[in-house]
Amino acid sequence: MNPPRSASGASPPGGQRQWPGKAGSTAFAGWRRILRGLVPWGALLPMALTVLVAYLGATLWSLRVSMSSARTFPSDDFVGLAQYERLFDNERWQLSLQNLALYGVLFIVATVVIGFLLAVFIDQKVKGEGALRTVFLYPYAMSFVATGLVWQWVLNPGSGLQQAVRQMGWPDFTFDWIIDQDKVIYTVVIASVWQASGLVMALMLAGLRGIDDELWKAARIDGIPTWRVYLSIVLPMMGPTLATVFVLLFTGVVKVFDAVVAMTQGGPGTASDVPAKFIMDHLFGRANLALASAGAIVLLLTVLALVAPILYARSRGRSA
Amino acid sequence: MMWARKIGLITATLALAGAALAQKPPAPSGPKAEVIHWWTSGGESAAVKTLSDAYRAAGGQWQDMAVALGEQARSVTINRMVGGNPPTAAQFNTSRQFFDVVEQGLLNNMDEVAARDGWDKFLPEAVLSVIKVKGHYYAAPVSIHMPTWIWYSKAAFAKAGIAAEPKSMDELFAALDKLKGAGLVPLAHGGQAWQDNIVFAAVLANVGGRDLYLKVLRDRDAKAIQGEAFKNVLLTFKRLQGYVDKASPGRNWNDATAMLITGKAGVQFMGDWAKGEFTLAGQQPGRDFGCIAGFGPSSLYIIQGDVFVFPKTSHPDSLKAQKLLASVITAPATQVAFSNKKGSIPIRTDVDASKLDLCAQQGLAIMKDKNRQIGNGEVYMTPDQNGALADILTAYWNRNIPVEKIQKQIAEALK
Amino acid sequence: MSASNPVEWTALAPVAAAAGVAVRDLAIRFGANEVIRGLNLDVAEGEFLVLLGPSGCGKSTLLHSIAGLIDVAAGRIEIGGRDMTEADPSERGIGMVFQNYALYPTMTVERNMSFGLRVAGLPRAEIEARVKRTAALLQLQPLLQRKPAQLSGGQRQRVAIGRALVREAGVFLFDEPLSNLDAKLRSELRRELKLLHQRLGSTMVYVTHDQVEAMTLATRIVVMRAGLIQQVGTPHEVYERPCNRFVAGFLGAPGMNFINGRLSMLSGGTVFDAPGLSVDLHAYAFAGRAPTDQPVVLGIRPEHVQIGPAGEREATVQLVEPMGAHQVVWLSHGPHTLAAVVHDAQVLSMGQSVRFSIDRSRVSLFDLASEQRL
Amino acid sequence: MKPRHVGRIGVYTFLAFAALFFLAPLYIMVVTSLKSMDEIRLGQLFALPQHFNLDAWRTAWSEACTGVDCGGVRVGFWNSVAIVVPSTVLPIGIGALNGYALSFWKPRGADALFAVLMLGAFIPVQVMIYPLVKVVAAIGLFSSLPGIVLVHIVFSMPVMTLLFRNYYAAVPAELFKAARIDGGGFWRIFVQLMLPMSTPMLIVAAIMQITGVWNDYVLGLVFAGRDNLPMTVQLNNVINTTTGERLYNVNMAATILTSMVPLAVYFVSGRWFVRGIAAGAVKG
Repeated sequence: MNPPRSASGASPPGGQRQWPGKAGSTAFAGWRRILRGLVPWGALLPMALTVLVAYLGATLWSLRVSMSSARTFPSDDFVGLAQYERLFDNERWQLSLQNLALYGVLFIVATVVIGFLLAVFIDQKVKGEGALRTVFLYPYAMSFVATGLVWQWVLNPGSGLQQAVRQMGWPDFTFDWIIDQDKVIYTVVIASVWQASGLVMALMLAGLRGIDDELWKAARIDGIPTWRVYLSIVLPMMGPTLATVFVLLFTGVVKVFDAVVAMTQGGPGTASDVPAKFIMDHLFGRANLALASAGAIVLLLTVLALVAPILYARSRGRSA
Repeated sequence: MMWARKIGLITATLALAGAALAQKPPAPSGPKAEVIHWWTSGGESAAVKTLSDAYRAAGGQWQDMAVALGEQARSVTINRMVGGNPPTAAQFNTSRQFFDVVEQGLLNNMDEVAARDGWDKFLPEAVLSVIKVKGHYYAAPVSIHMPTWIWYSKAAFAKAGIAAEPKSMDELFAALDKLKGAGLVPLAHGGQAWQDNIVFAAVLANVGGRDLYLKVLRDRDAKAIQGEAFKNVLLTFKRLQGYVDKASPGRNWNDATAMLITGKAGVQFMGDWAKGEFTLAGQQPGRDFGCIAGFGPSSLYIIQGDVFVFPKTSHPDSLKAQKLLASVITAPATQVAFSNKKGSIPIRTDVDASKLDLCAQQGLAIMKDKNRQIGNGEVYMTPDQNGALADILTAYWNRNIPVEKIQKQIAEALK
Repeated sequence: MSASNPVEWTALAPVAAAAGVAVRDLAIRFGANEVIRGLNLDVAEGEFLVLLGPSGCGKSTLLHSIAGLIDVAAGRIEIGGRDMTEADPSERGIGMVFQNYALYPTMTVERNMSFGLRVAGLPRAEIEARVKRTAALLQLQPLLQRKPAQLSGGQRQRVAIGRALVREAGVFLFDEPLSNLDAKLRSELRRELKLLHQRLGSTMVYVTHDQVEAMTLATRIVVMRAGLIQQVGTPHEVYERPCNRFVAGFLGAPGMNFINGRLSMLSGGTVFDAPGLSVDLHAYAFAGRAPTDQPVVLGIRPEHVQIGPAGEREATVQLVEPMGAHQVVWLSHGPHTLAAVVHDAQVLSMGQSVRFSIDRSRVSLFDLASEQRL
Repeated sequence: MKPRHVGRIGVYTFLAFAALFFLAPLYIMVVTSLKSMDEIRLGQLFALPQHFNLDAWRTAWSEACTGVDCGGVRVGFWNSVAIVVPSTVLPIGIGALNGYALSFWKPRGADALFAVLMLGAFIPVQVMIYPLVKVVAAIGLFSSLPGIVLVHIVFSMPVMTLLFRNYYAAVPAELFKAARIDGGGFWRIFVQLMLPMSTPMLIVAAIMQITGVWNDYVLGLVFAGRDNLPMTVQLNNVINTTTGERLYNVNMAATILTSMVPLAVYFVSGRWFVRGIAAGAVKG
């Protein structure tokens, strides 16, 4: 009695599942099977259309524009990689890429850790779970334009936390990252973590609640402390949820814009500038469509360089 | 025969305009105008209402499309044009922002209205240089703001023992030192790129003078930029940074003005729109706060204003609407009403200044002298160059970089 | 997987000493309703006690409370002589196997078995020895590096058993471990469990609703219903002398025949009378005095109804259910329908009239109202 | 103290501090919205308002002037609802369909298509606006409700497809094989078997999509056209101004009012988190 194929059953390669031993199929049945084979493709038509026209189309168009000298409107002259050269000796662009890397790592790690902790603690059958969930999720509902402004006030040494704590009796308490060239990006991380960890908590909680209760009982009998169960047993099982969360957060990181504009306008100076803001400034404010498109293409290529190996490993992993 | 027809035409239009103004506004069946603009806050809304009332009085229908923030509004206008559904009129700054749009031939010109209303006679040269492209008038000016007023809180000056209003840069620095001595914040400043640039423009105008201003911004002459005079301007600019409080980075300009209103700070470099915050707080020029346009008899009046452009459209009556709108907003009565609410000064000097506030009257007086009028950076530079300069200046303001390096960077950016 | 070879087992060293379990007037409440009240039970060392009953009778709840997974409202639980009522599951010296195996999906079989020990901080050598020994015991060596997802149902269950065994606990608890397996695999694992019990000699408490498992595995069976113990006894006692009608009906397939009737005194002996059927019960061992006035129920197991020419009574065959090794024959005798089990190869067909007799020495008698055995 | 109780206290303290961190900005927003501008200028952020007034809320809802019209944020409310409903139902439907087709049927080349789609999620939205305006104008939907709904479908497709693809990947293949053996066709299995089973993910997707579309500003501004402008356009007009003066109390009130709908959705969907999510399909 050999073990049946694993639950996730990688299907035979090449799409359609052939059911073995189908008795002599007539021409009609053959034709019907071809038709049924096309149905999945028909269902994916909207997706194919979106990908080809919207995403692929826009990317190619941006690539073409980034090799022209377009200002407000696209122009069809050709300047080769001039825009890219200008991009890479633009100090503000290099700083924005560094900011993005630093912001991305800190933001994703902090949000996943806090989101997971919140989900775990809420999963301890606490009273008032409904209220707590809404408390952690409400920031995601509000537009960052106003909440960003509030965070700017809170973190501003003049009017915010620092002044309040000083008045409460710690005269030399300083918390002025937002006005410090090197530390301002951390303030953007704090506000973004405040906004996004509620969503991560929701997704993680969904994952936790899907775990079979008997697993918990078995672990208790094995004498494994609760925190260790979460760390060594539950967390590894959350693979798919973690993957989804990572992709969601990563797209958020690459496109971060509202948080920076609402809180620091990219300041002090251009210390907290991010690629999306650089692109937006040049796209609209400075009517430089070509440079903005070049920025977008470079941003996309950096993402491709980061994501491609992961996607390749995962797809190879699944078919092994 | 030719003459007869021409005279007939002119009298007919005059009659129409006169009739429109004199009589009770006809039923709003007149030309519909959809206008995109970014005057969205309380005070600004009151100002744009004067325009819409005037246009309705002239028989037109005003459809309002307000979009916050200049960059956003301009992008909506351009996208609407590309999408084939352009507005009747759209706001731009008195700058080169819409030159590309003109190049693409997407704008109707207002030569007829300009000729009839005699725009050349009353418009400042700086404004004309922007709205006239290859001889055609492509924009109707709406307002003239001066971005580099120097505001000061009388209460703070009294507390710091400053008797008279500073008359020169050195007197200003002396006042700032006294303010610092009195424990007040000498210079209230919002640490955002565009506000840093306002301080620079004020220093360039008051310390550099007209010739250097034009050489650097208009001619973008590398020798002048690398020269001693410009180095001194940059050093004075950087010296001002010493008088700013630590919590300045990221602060909005209204919060900086609030420091003046509450007497916590002495001086602020800001445009004449700051009057809106003062009036909102119930303060009056001359009594609670003072306004200085510039130091010295030949101080410059930097012009940064707003215009309306008129996209080409296929709708028949929209050209009529655009012409009516262009003439209505440049009419003296509308200009005075608008300036009063907006805090700017009228685009024409031949207006009755009595109804304007103290500071506006001071501005209008300066504007009467043609060679004290000068455009701001956007008038002489493309948006891209203007932005690049802004990046360098805000970096210099926030970080200590040797001034020679800054001069080289500016020369490089503006070549 | 070929049947295991019994000889190889004896070579392995014995496991930790078995421990007894004592439950003293236990009460368990879920919110408002009381699932178990005033329950007393003793499990001797090395015994294989089966908790048997329909679903919802509280057998799983009792097992989980012994394991410490459910809080006890009142009463005491002792394991190996020590009071464990409030103790944590891991401190009770127990191992447990669950219905859905509850294996850690992301860990290999070897890690599944050793994880608990590693957390408890046992020395590495000791852990490896235990795992090797238990893997040998359950033929798991070839599977040690596989993940649960790559195992069959039977293999997963054996890993679950292995994970319990490595703890070398005094008491092993089983919560319907075989119910997810197919019939053939179930009988195979049942036999392995029995051999395991004889081999290890540890105390086992086994919950099931399947009476075949109960009869084959148990040293003693506890039949439960609605939170109350109906009867405790060896499989033979519970099968042969059910203490009430519920127990009688629950055990045995096909179920016991029940006939309502009354008792009467006839020539010095008691006789059971029902319309068209009377049975002489003078040899029946009455618990107390033989009641003669209230209505009673006579219980006859189908295998005690012998069909054959020498039968005392007449009946016609209603239905025949061939079961391979035996046949179940449904007879109608007057108003009554009786099931009979026929082992020899008699060929019977519908409607055929036959003669049958009842083995009077193995019948049971219950009071109709109280359903208690008389 | 029994160790379990210590654990409980630890849990509650952590949650209390977390709640404090999360609620602080909301506290400031509410307090600011109840203060008069003079009080706000003093900069006492955390101080409670001396005299409590609700004018800011009334102004924000129905009187704040944005340009010539003075209708507050109320003007865009029904427009936003009209945009959100189709822009939630359609993307989720298509996302589920894509996820289902990708997870179970795996037509040749579909995975490559999905990879490009996922890369699309990383392109900053603003860059894609110009070409999309051209395309949407070409099919005549520019400045219209269907236009903005189509744009939302395009921009939400990567995430929606990802959510459902990962969800269906966790569904045991036996379930799908059984349905195929019973002769279920592509659509029948999708509608009768898979959709009813996806309630938990439908909830999560609905929460994310409603929030995303309700808070969108740039797309609504460019594609919806003058008479379908979403509520966020009025909100931005109230809050943002370059040279106008800012009424912070009105800004805060307007923001809270605009986020009422997503907040209501969270509250309602909360209870699904307890029951819905745990309902796995085939066990073991």
